[in-house]
Amino acid sequence: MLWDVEQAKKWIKRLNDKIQENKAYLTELDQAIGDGDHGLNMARGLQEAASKIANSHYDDLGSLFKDVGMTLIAKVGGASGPLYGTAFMKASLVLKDRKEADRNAFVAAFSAALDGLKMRGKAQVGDKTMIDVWDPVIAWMKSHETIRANELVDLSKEKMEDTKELEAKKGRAAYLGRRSVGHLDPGAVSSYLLFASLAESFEKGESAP
Amino acid sequence: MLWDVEQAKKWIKRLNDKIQENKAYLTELDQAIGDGDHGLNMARGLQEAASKIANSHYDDLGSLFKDVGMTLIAKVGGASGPLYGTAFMKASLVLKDRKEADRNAFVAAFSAALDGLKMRGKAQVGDKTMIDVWDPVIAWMKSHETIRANELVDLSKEKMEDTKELEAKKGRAAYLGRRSVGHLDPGAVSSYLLFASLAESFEKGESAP
Amino acid sequence: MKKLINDPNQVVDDMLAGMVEAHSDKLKRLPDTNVMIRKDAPVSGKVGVISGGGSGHEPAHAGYVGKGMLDGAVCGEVFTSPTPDQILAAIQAVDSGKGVLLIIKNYTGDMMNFEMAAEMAEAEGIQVAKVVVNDDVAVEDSTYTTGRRGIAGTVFVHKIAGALAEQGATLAEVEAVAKKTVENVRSMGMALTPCTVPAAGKPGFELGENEIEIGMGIHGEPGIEKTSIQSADEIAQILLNNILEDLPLKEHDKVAVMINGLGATPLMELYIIHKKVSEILREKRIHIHETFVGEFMTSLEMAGCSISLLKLDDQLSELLDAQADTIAFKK
Amino acid sequence: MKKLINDPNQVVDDMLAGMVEAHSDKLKRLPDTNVMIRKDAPVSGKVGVISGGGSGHEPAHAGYVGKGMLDGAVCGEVFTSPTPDQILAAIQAVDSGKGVLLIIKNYTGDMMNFEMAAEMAEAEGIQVAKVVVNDDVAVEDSTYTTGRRGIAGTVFVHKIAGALAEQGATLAEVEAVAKKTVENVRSMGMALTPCTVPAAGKPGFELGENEIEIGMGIHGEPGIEKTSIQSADEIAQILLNNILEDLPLKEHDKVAVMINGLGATPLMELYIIHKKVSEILREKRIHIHETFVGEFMTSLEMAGCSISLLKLDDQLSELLDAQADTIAFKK
Ligand SMILES: Nc1ncnc2c1ncn2[C@@H]1O[C@H](COP(=O)(O)OP(=O)(O)O)[C@@H](O)[C@H]1O
Ligand SMILES: Nc1ncnc2c1ncn2[C@@H]1O[C@H](COP(=O)(O)OP(=O)(O)O)[C@@H](O)[C@H]1O
Ligand SMILES: [Mg+2]
Ligand SMILES: [Mg+2]
Ligand SMILES: [Mg+2]
Ligand SMILES: [Mg+2]
Repeated sequence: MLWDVEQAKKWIKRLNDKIQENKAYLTELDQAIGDGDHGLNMARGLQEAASKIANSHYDDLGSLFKDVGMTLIAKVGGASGPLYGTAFMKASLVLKDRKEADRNAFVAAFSAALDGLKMRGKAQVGDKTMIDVWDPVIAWMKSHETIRANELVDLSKEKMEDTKELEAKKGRAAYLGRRSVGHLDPGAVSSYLLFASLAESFEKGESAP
Repeated sequence: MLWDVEQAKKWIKRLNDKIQENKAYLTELDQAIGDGDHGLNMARGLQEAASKIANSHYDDLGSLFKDVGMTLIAKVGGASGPLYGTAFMKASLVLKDRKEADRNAFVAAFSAALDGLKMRGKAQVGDKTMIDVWDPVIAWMKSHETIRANELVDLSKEKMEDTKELEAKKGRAAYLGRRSVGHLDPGAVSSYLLFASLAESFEKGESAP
Repeated sequence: MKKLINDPNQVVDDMLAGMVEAHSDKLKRLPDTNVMIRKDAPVSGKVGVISGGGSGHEPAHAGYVGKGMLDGAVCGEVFTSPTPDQILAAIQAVDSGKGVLLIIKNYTGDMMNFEMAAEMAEAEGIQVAKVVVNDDVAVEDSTYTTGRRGIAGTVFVHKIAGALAEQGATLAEVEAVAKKTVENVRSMGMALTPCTVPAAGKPGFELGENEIEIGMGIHGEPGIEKTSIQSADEIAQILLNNILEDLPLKEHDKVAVMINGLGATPLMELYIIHKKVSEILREKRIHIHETFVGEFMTSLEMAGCSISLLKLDDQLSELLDAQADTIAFKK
Repeated sequence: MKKLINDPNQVVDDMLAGMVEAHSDKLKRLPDTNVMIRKDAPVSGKVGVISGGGSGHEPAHAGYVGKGMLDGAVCGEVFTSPTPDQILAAIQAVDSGKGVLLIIKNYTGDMMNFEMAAEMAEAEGIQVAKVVVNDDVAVEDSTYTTGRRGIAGTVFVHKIAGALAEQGATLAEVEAVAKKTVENVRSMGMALTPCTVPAAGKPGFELGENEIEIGMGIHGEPGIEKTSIQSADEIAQILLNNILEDLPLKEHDKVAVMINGLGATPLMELYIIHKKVSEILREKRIHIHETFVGEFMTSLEMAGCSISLLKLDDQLSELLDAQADTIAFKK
């Protein structure tokens, strides 16, 4: 099956809905070990991104991803803005001129997004950041011929939950040292929502690549 | 009977004890319709006055009253400092060179004190100030040959309580207008304590003039 | 009560000690008093200008001691007028022979203590003039009562009287310009939260979760009324309406504006208030000569603000613009 | 949440509008941005100096825009780093051809957004240098983690870099002196009460009736530990000890001291803190060149303070003393 512009649009809409729903929750998580704005940041940025793409026509996935990335960079701010923004920008390079993505292109795009996150944030797996969700999820995508919605959501959820026991080494939570243990990483949760909304859109027959 | 330096000293000590006991209460009353410092002001000033006279020898009542007045002026501050200070200063003029006071000298001294209060504060009876206690008490002293302790305490208490229903026209409570009704005037209460401690010292056989 | 203090009864002394340490280039403290004076006082050939009052209003009043403003500030206990002996010491210390102006906020205690000090100083042969600031339109103006309170507008009186004194004017001239300033300045405040006098240990009043007090005084004296929280725009409108009712301004009049924080209000919020204030004044075609936004006359850690408007003529605006070099006000 | 605001999502925009109204003689706002720049920017022949970060730290950073300090301040959402497009707009607006220095507080978000903007500006041929301020000794200094936060000491970097830029120095020289300032400044803070991001609507953390947080960051990030309330002297001692452990000073060394209020702390309390700070430094025979007491880098309406020490050599003290004319810092 192929993943096309319409499906990508639906995904972003879904992701935005999920983020708006969880705005207060993400902010609460960030209040515990950060500065209490992650929900506000993500909600502001995704709202803009969702309405931007809803009102635009795209001939290819690349330009859609680029618009999302640019919007996130310009509207989110904080740490998550440049990170998510860079991820979408890097993916957009892979998806340039593609009307639709097959499994390989899809995985290559998400893999480029992860590379972007790492390049921008310089975090390692285990540092208690969104990387702790992205890295294993992308590795799993790469090694599985079929991207099953339920597996995707389970894995990203599990990895998100695992951040609870980690001690933060990067981002604002790192200032807390040991006191960061016992709290979920807010960016890991928003990343889980990203993959969960992707899985949902696959389930809804919006089809997986 | 005659009122001498020893008895005046005991009165001031008693008054100081009462003020210290009621420091928080007076402050609370002032919080309701003023700025919440009346107990602090009075406690600071009387503590100083009491220890000043405890450590000094006086040949006459005049110099004792002068010391109390000067100490109150220099240590109380706010509205009550100049008022009580002036009252004692004016009384000290009447008591100058007197080793002891008979009824007439005693009443003349307190009457001069009231004149001092009125001159300094320009308040009338009914303005919801300490004058509402002082004025009727001094009038009663003037018209009664014998100053009976129980009558003194009852009258000053009654007049103090009457301030509750008045609308303030002078002092900080005046800013409240009608909202000052329903609260005791803090200075009326400290004045009641002044007369009550005087009455108590009469009762304790420290003798009335 | 959580405060950065040592002993609640020593806060004024500790504060003044810290202040002298921090600003020994500008200020000195008269030994054994709570009086802060200009390092170079008495300034010869210059009228002395003194203000003061209870502490807890910082930077008022010691923050305004320096070239072009006050020569001395007399610091009472928290929210309590200073005593006459202290005021007298200040007068003696700043008088250079040209006399001294006392700038007094209209509170019974301040009035009586400053008056007693003035009498004592005059008995010593020092010329003294007094000006009473009563800018708070939240209180009814009546000769039968205590009258209006002096609040943040007092800072304008310090600035303008201080500037004229610095130019070598006579006591009568300085007094006259101070009175003119008082006649042309109006203020009104409001509070979001109460404040706690350290030695009292608990808040002077209470406000509910969504309650504010309109017309709040700077000592936690209750105001006109308690209402529920409103938008910054509405609050600015209420305060300004009350001011403008009392200080009629016409098109093309020139004013200075002060948006004053009461102690715990973020600058952000003061600027949000000013946005509306400037909008309203623009609509009325009133020209803002200068705007002051910050903490000028506080009330310990109270949250809230006051707005002051000073109607300017050429003399007042020139003196407002004149050089000043104090801790809290520099021009 | 009781605040003087209109819409929690519009606080930054409303604040900047009010700020421009109040200080149009000093500042202008770049159209359609949250960038505040000097009225006379770009100043020809001068290196541009830019800082910025999340809002809620007022007067930082727009309060430091003006002659002798910053050319531009980029104001993010409350506690949220501004975005690269805004920073780029600021760079473009202040560059006179001599290049631009970015003064960045060491937070992941600020670092990434400013870096992206710097890359974009360089791609356009604008010379850009960056200096990262990490003065907060409450956080462990480690290259494996995010490292230390930038807090109130940043204001010294603005002042000193701005003064050298004003003298016409090259970008490399301004960058070097900014780095030297960073190397010589250390800070540490503590909080008595939390603060509430307007759009979040509730406090970022909680502190008990008698609890304080030692090592608090300026965004409500938790600090080193919660303890029960202590005296001002003890708190001053704890903060200063931590600073002095990290910035070894010997007898006769010269420092500048900043006692910074976090937003809701009365000046009175800051001076009480300074009393002890000056006592400790005097005992150690460390010379205080100048003391700054006030609100310089706040955290909305948080109560608490930070102490900063800047070790001075002749160059730094000369630049610290140089003229500056901004809203919040005048010399
Ligand atoms: N260096 C980094 N690499 C990857 N992710 C990071 C890094 N630093 C922070 N993050 C992520 O960003 C999230 C915080 O985002 P947000 O609250 O929006 O920004 P800020 O920390 O600037 O307030 C963290 O929970 C974490 O997942
Ligand atoms: N003009 C006045 N005449 C007489 N008594 C007055 C006058 N003004 C105030 N008072 C008295 O002073 C009391 C307040 O004293 P205090 O709280 O110590 O001073 P302040 O009002 O300056 O804080 C009032 O309760 C009232 O009894
Ligand atoms: Mg955050
Ligand atoms: Mg009182
Ligand atoms: Mg008082
Ligand atoms: Mg943030």
